[in-house]
Amino acid sequence: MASGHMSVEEVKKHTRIYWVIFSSLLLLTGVTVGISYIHLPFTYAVILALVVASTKASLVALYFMHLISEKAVIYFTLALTAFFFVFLIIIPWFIPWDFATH
Amino acid sequence: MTHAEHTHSGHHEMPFWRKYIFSIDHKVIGLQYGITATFFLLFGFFLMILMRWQLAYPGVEIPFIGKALTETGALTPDLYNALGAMHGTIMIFLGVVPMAVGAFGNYLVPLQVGAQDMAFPKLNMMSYWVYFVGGVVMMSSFLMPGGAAASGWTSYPPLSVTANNAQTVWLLAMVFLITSSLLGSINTIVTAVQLRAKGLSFMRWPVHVWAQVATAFLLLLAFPPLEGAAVLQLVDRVFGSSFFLPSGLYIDGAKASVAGGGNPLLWQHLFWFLAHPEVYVLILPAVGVISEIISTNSRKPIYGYKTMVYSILFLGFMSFVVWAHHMFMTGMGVTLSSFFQATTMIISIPSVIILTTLLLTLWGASIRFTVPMLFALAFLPMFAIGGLTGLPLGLTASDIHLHDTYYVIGHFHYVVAPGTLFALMGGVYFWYPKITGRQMNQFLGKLHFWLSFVAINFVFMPMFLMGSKGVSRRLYDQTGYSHGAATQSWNVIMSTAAFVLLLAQIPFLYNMFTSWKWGKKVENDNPWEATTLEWAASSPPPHENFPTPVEVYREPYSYSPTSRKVRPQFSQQEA
Amino acid sequence: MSVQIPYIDEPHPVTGVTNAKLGVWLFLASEVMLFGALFSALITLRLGVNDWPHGYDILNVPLATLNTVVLIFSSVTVVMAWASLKMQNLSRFRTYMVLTILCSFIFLAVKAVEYGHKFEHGISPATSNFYAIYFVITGLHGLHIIGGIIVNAYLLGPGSRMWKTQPERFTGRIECAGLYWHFVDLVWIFLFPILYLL
Amino acid sequence: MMEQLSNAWKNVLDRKGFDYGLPIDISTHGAAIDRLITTLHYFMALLFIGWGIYLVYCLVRFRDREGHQADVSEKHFGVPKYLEMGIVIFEACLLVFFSYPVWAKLKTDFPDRANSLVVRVVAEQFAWNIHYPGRDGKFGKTSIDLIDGTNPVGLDREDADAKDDIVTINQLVVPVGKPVIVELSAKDVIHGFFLPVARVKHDAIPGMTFPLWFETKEVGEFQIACAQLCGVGHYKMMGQFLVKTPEDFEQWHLDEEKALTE
Repeated sequence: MASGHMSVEEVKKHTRIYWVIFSSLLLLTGVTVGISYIHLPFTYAVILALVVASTKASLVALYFMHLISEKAVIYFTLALTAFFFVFLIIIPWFIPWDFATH
Repeated sequence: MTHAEHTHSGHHEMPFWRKYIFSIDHKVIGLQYGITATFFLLFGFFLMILMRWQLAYPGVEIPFIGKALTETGALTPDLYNALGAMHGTIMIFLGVVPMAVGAFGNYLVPLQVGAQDMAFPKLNMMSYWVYFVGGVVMMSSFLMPGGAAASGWTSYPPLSVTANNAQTVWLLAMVFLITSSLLGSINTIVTAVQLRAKGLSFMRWPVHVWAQVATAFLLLLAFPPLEGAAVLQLVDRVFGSSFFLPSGLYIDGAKASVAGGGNPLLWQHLFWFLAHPEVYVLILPAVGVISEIISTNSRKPIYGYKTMVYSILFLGFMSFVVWAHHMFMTGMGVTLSSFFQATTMIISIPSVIILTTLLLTLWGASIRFTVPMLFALAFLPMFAIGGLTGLPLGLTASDIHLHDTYYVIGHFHYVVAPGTLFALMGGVYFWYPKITGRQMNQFLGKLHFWLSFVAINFVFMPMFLMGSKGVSRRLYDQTGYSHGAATQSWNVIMSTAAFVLLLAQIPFLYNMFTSWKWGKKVENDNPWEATTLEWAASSPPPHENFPTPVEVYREPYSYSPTSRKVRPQFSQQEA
Repeated sequence: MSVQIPYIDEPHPVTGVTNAKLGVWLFLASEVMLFGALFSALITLRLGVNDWPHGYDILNVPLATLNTVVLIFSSVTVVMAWASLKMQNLSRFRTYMVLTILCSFIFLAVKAVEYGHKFEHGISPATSNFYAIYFVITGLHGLHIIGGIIVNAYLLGPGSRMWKTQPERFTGRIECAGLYWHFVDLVWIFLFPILYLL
Repeated sequence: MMEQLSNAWKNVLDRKGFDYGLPIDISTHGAAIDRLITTLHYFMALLFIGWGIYLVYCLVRFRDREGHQADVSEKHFGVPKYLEMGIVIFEACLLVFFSYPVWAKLKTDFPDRANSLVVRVVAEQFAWNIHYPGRDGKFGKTSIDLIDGTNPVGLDREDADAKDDIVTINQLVVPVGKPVIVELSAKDVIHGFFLPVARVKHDAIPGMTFPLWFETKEVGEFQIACAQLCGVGHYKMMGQFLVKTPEDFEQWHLDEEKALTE
């Protein structure tokens, strides 16, 4: 965000957005809980849950954390982190499950 | 500009404990790191001397101190394993990293970017004290009944989970050390990026600053997974969960009473996700230090500064995606191993480029054989050996034979001991006049260098021969194996050389302590005629480093083409 | 102190951020990797066994949903606290900050009820790996909540004196505390469906 | 002490009891591994000596002296670029033509089980338990509940398939010239199954069973080593690795069977 110098009007506009985001987050929470009661097949349930969670997370990051208008140095740090995070999160698929004795 | 007087009065007002113990001055904290790390390096070295005695003369009583350690005076296998684990842990996490990142990074980065201090001075103090507590906790594990952690510095479960309570202490200490590194790395990055002097654009950073920033990013992003893994192992040990324990374990003559369902390989992945970048945490600051020393002492710019910078960044980046080459022998299939072999081969390229760049800097130079330069020059072939011997370990087929043998030990010790440690020792000689205003004794320095250089090669070179024969690492006594017995003579030679190496550090330590008071005073603030900003500060620098703000006028490593004069970054004149 | 650190209240002209803001983002980057490792562990454990339970069968979904709402609400209040300062309104800042801290305590209380319920039934990390990872991730998240309470309480109380002398710097601090708090919320946003709803 | 040191020097210079380089290789796949290791070391030596000569030359020619001036002009050398490209290509070749084929063969190209000797190797602190399926070629049922001092792998002798199973401790006996498939597992902690002379190494990890294979071409008495730190007895966790002629192997098998019925 344009930290430092914002007029009061601008801030006011922001605060209205915050409440809109809040309602969307509430709605999405309802959606994801609702879906869980349907007991979908596991794969679909995972995909849906992750899609909803990612949407919620994006809203928080973009608007509450002001990532929608952040500086390059922050984007750079986060892009780097995101790249390595991907490697971290695929570790489970690096384990040779074929040889596991259950 | 009344800053100067202001500070001086400020200095004297500060009580001793504020100035030297709980100091927030990056220079004092850097020295605190340096002194503590030196202690740990010597201690870790001493542990290895005990182990080397056992390896050379298995089961023979250790002279003088043996009886104080064990009943028979010889090491027991238990104690040997504990010393091995603690040697690795202390050297890496309590010695080399705090020295390279804590001491050199802390002392030099603010000076080299022209800042008055780190961006977060109190955080800086905290990171030192968290490290200190981590060190104390780690050392306290020696007092545990049953001795210190004995599952290797890698702490592979299930061995580590079922080991005695010292392992819990080890994990706790690791959590402290990791936290300290995280705080430090945040500070380094923010300082280097935000507090740059006027005119110091990124591409004017000294190579050492680039190296420290790359290192800080590695620590920042690679350490947390190990912290997570350490927490999981702690919970396994303390609360009896089974994150790393599979079902159907049969330990100590009984079925293990755990829920099971975990996986030992999970630890290995999370561990190496840190521990491979960690290798570059050890080497990158050394490359930075070496670049400064070589450029200054060959009186010419680094060959291809940009290439150097990009190589360092690329090296840091790639170091995150090679970790599983430590795990080729854990059932890895063809696809995955090909990927990790390929990345491993790719990561060798920037290493070669860095080495080539430094070697080419020497072409057309005017080489001054000062003590720091001797260490820097020795670093080049030593780092080459360490790097090259990584190739057979990075290819699965050759790794089948060499994995977990002495070959591996030789490989990484060449990188870290005559590599990083030589670089850091050179760095001590190089920046000593800045820190104290006095030079270290050149004769003692040369004695230290030549003895260390010869001895260290006799310690590590035979490891390649033993490893090629297939001698496994971490053996309390290798003579039970036929190939171990056949190569046992090498152990006698290596152990003797290790002892000589220990003796060779005496002139260094003596030199370091006595020169503080009695060393030759430097005539000006830039005795080596170097180009970077730290030489603009007085020696030793005052609390605020630069009473009047410095300005940067040019790239680092600029020398006059016609005279033997230097063109420092902070000087406007075209000498 | 004569040592002067620039860019503590105004952004650096090139990078456009203050020291603290860059520092907090770097810290959050490392936190991402920390929780990433734990989620990675969770997936590994789950892939490794055939009988991984459904969270909704053994955990209390309504309570967790309540906690989700509480945490989201606290995220709004903390960003509103910052916006109030931007509008030079210290008393409204105080109200929102009090609300934030209140939400944190509600969250912890609900968590305590949940934990207590499990302990009553003799459930611990040793029971199964599902509970083990559940306790570790939610426990670590809980510790982050406690950390947030300490920071926010400090900024509400003694820390707010800075408003009088260095309002810009104080606003920056609130923004940084807010970033951290949003991150804690963000972790929960993933943690909630993965542990409770799948 | 000095005497021991000089003896040690004499030993290593006389190569008493060993040659420099790799140990003998009795496996059919080992030659490819050795070729890779040797090639790599020639390559490394070449690079190292090249760099070394260059370095020494620079140190002499460009030493600081009266009247010598460093040349600070921005130079660009073409040679290093070609050198680096050469290294890249060479490494790629090693990976594709040397390393990959060996690994692919060992991991995917298993010999026919019917024509191979299939054995289970169960590692424990601090011994190697070798489980042979016997004449019927079928492993009997095993259970963790049956493990005790005399039954290290928990073999259920009541099971029909188990009647002729042979279990040895620290003794892996194989016939020369016949492929051997090892099913590797561990009971307690991670061990490293290492046959230096057969260029076989793999971690034995509890909760997992890894298949390995190798084929011998020479008869002899060798050792199994443990490569992975497994605790206090790691250094003495060694076993015999006996490669026998088919006839001797048959005789050994008969002896073991006889011992079973007694």
